[in-house]
Amino acid sequence: MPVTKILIANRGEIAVRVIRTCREMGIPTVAVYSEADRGALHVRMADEAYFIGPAAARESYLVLEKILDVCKRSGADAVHPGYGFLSENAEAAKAFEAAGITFIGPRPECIVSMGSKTAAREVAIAAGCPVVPGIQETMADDELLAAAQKIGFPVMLKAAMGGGGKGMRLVHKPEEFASSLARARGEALSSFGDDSVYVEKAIVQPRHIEIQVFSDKHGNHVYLHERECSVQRRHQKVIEEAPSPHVTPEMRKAMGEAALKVARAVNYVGAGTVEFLADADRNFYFLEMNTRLQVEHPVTEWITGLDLVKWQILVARGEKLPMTQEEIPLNGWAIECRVYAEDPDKNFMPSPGKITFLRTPSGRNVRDDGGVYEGADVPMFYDPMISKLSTWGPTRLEAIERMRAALGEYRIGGIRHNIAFHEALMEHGPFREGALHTGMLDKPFWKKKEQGPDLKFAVAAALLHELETEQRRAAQPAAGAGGTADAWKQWGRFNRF
Amino acid sequence: MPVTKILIANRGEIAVRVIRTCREMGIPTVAVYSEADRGALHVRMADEAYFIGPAAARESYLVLEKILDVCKRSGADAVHPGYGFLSENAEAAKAFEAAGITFIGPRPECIVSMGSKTAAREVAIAAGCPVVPGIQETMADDELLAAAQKIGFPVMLKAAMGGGGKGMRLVHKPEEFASSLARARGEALSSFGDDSVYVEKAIVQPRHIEIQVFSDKHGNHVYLHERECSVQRRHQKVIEEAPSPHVTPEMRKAMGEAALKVARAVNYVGAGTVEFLADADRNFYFLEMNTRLQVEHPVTEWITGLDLVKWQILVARGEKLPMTQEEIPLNGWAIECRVYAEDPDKNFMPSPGKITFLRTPSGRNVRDDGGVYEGADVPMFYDPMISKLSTWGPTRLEAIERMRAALGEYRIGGIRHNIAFHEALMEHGPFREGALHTGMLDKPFWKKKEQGPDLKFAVAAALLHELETEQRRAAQPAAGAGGTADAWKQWGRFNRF
Amino acid sequence: MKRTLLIGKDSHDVEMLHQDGATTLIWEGESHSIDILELEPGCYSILLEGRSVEVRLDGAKSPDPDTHAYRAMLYDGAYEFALVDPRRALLAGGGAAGAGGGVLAAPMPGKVVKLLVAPGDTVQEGQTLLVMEAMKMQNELKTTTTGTVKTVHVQEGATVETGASLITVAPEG
Amino acid sequence: MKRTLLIGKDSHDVEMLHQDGATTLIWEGESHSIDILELEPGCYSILLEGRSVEVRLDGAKSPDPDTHAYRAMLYDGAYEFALVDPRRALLAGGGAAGAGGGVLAAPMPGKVVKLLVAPGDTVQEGQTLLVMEAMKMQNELKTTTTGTVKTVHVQEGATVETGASLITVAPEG
Repeated sequence: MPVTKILIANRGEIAVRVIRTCREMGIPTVAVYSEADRGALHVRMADEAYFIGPAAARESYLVLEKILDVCKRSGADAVHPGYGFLSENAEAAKAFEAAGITFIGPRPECIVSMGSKTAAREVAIAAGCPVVPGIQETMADDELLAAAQKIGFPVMLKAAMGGGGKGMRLVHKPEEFASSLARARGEALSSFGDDSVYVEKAIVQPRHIEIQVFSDKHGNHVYLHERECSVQRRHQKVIEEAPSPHVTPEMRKAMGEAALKVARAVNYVGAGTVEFLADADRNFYFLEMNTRLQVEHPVTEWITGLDLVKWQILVARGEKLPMTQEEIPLNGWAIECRVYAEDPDKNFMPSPGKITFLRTPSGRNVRDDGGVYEGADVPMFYDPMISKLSTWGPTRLEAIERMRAALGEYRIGGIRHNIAFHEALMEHGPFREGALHTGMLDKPFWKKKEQGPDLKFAVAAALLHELETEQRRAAQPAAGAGGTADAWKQWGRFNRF
Repeated sequence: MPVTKILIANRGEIAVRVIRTCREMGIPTVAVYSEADRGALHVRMADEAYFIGPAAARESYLVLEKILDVCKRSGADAVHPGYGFLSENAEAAKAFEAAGITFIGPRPECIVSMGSKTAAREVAIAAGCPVVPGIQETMADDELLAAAQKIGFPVMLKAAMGGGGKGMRLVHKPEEFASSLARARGEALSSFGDDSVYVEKAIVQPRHIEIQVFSDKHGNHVYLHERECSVQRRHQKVIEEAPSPHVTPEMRKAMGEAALKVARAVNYVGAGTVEFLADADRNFYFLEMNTRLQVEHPVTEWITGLDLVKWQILVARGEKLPMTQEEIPLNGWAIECRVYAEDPDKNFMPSPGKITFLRTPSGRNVRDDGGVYEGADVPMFYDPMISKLSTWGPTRLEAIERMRAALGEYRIGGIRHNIAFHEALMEHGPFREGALHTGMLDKPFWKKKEQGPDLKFAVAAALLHELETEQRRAAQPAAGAGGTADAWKQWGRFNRF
Repeated sequence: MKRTLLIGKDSHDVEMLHQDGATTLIWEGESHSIDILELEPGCYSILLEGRSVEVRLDGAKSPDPDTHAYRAMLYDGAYEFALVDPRRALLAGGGAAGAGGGVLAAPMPGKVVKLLVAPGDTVQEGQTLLVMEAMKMQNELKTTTTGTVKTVHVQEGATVETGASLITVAPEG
Repeated sequence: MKRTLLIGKDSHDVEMLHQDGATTLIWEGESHSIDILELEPGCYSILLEGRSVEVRLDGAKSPDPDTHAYRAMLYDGAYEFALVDPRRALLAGGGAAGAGGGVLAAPMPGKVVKLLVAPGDTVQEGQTLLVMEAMKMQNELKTTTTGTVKTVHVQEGATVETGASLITVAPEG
């Protein structure tokens, strides 16, 4: 398949990320943009740019016909979907194929078979990849107890129709089973009008560990080791790293091979991620497969030295994978912090707006994948992630110390952001020790900073500002009686929040 | 020796570079600054900053007493000299030692013995490190011919009192010797009033290849592979890379071991660089040893994953080298471009001034070691290097392509700079092929860009600027008859050159 | 130039003098010689007794025009405080409290996706009055006033800017 | 708004129209619909027939106040040109040539380290008149005029700014 001009059906940092690799490869790029994104960084950086409609994604970035139309107008013969938007939309993949446009992603059938959690679980079971042991059918009370004993305690009871934690019960011992089941059924009935309950192995303090896989069109499949993404806030990944502090070489090999079983089972093509839950005893269980480039791919690029977007393009062109499994490097350690436009002091409320000041960290083994610039607007319509800061070090602790130093250089003005939150995490004992689990941030360790030791410096800057404002006011006698109000209008313009 | 607070006796990018490692290691830093540098980046980034006098370096950065005084006032117990300034000043090293302050560099005796080219050559010969074969004494004509025949043609005749190329003659064949010698003697006599001439082996199209060595206080010495710095303009390095495209594994080992012979011979301590000239047949000859951190150390950091400043600090503290020779990694390829404030279109004339706009490249395996920021002044008093941009790739060509793409993202306004010159070099055939030698830029390949294909875009921006200036003028009727002049004053303020 | 520094519930007397090229910071009567330079708009380099600190300053909205609220970002995090000209504070009399109380304002630009109360409803401190959406996330906005809903200023589906009044609650009693 | 574009020895008629929110670039009579946005001061994003190009604009010194010299940086290098209002060009009559001729100006801020000529000396085009130092490098400044040195405006050791007049040469004949 030819890939001579790539349309990037995305925005923000991932569009910029793809453009960078295309520039290195000498491939022209086509950006698309909504009303909110005329001045966005991806539009500035692409070779061509086309307008595709209103700010709301469902009227622009998600409208397949508009993307197809821009392909025609621009002559793009390939589409990179990034993540989100159309990236895991099988209909889109089919439509591009039908129009003779290379979709830089897996075949539509792979997207379909991995798109449903239950279907994916069945594929994994059939392929011999471990899944969370459980009986995903509803039974009578005594059958459920028998099943639980077979699975082994602790177990989790879950409402068949459930969601959102309702009708769920963690059962530690057989003695507690009957009463827990009764309460689970009661809650299920009152919440969902159905008291059906099934039983699954309970993973206590689970770790989210995922395997990056890569496959070509010639049936070759490799894994690019694991990433750990256990540091989450409300099921949203906050920090990712590679490798995982929990994974031994044996576990890596076992997880990698399990992931490849799934990839082989669906004749996978391109970049994919097989997500697992792991417990303290290093058992791991298939969760789902993401059939696209992952947000956190930079940490894998750090430890392997590879360019995952380049590999995606090579595979889409029909080339063979450039390396065999044995040749995939694993050097040192990488950490990634997701920089969000949100206010940690106000319950992480999103903070869109204009970025009035921006200084990104620099120096050795620091990488900032940003989607903004000084003067850019962070629109209210899209994801609040504005950048991914990643660092590498020969050891985990060195990567963490580099991240701490790099966060200290980051300056974003005009909007609120979570840099200070990440700084606190870099000094958080359990994080530094690698004692991660997906619930580690449920009890929030973050506290708004109280008056620190350097208040004098902060106030001195404000006093100078007041002094200069007064002097400007004094220098403008022409403004007459309204002088005071006018001068403070200037101060008002300085008000950015 | 304690190293708990480091004074950085330098400015610009190298001061910033040292501060970054100190931050990662949790060591407080003390900056010094001249009148020209109150607002410099290293002052902003250090924990403490002290004024040390007028802009001219000989009245500030080069005044040992002032640095010693700031050590006392700040309580700094160690000094990092960077490169240049006091870094290869044996008196300074002694004075710090006498004051009980750790000098992060070699012992004064090493600086002395490597400080003179002839003394260093003798050390190298005694240690068994190859030097350029030659008879560095003056002789009669027939003795010189005999010496030349012993050395082997081509040879170089050099005026004993000479310099600047005067009295130098390259002699290819014995038949040409007599006439060349006569002319060399004549030129030497007229230029220096002395017709003494000596003979040395001529290295045709020499390559500048250097070995990074590291030694601790316990007698351990390792080499961190080579860098090639053959791309020079007027003996000034422009681009460096590691490893060298000319060096085979055998040559690397031979050069590394030769460099360690010199390091061992002077009981070296800390970071040092042994410079060699190499010829097309991979013979190499000792040139000199730099007893400090080298400007181009980032390319070594890329391919080894090590932090050379951190190693300097560990060694200064008396710790053992963290790795043995066999453990030093060598991964992929790194390129560094020196970004200078100079105008390639005006014979590379320096271009100090205010940086009115600055966007540095970012993304994977791109590193910008800058010493400036948007709004900073580039003073006329110091070196015109404002940043070092380096990139890494699994292969040399990938590193070059990444550099080309990164240079394309670099935007510096307000001063002239050599980004476009570097971009042209990245596309220069001999450079891409690795056919480097120190004279490769003598015949300048750089030409001022003529009217390119995108003039329309450039003019459109200027037209919008003119339109807006006219509209502003129209909106300010109060200025009365003087309106035109006033409005164009605004345009004048926009004038940045 | 004198100011009253308000930080949390504390207040301090602070003053900055700029004479003969030298700047002095007077903090609760104690003088500090200070070297302060605006490097970039809103970005200051400060040297005080050897220490070098960079401060990024943003203004912040404040209900009282004579109280200038600031948010300063330092290497170790953000500081929030306000400065008041003591002469104005005297003129203004009682102080800054009270203004703005009971008005639920939009903390960010976004879309009102759900109104949960209507005029006349009784509400409790901490109760969610409205749901706003911004950046793909829904955010519950809660009142800090116990009382009765007086006015609902917006409709479902409306797009609002930061600081827009959404709902006014008349305090109890 | 019409302008005459001067680039090297060529000139072109160019015009920009801004009507009803649409912008048109007229290049030698040919109209192009153009989408142009100033993203940051002096930094423009331009979309023209699908292509997206970012332009960084700097003004440049020009001896004639009616000739506006520009230096535009694009992804592929810098373009230098000037724009003249054709009405002004008419008023000015003869054109821009001649002004400033014979004055050697400082191309950069720096220090005058050596004067090589004195008033009355005869000089040739290309001859070095003066050596300036900036950033640790010495730079020879050459004249583009053949003639006689009329005035030396500076002394050795003086520090000068960009554009300062250094030496005036009266052209031959």
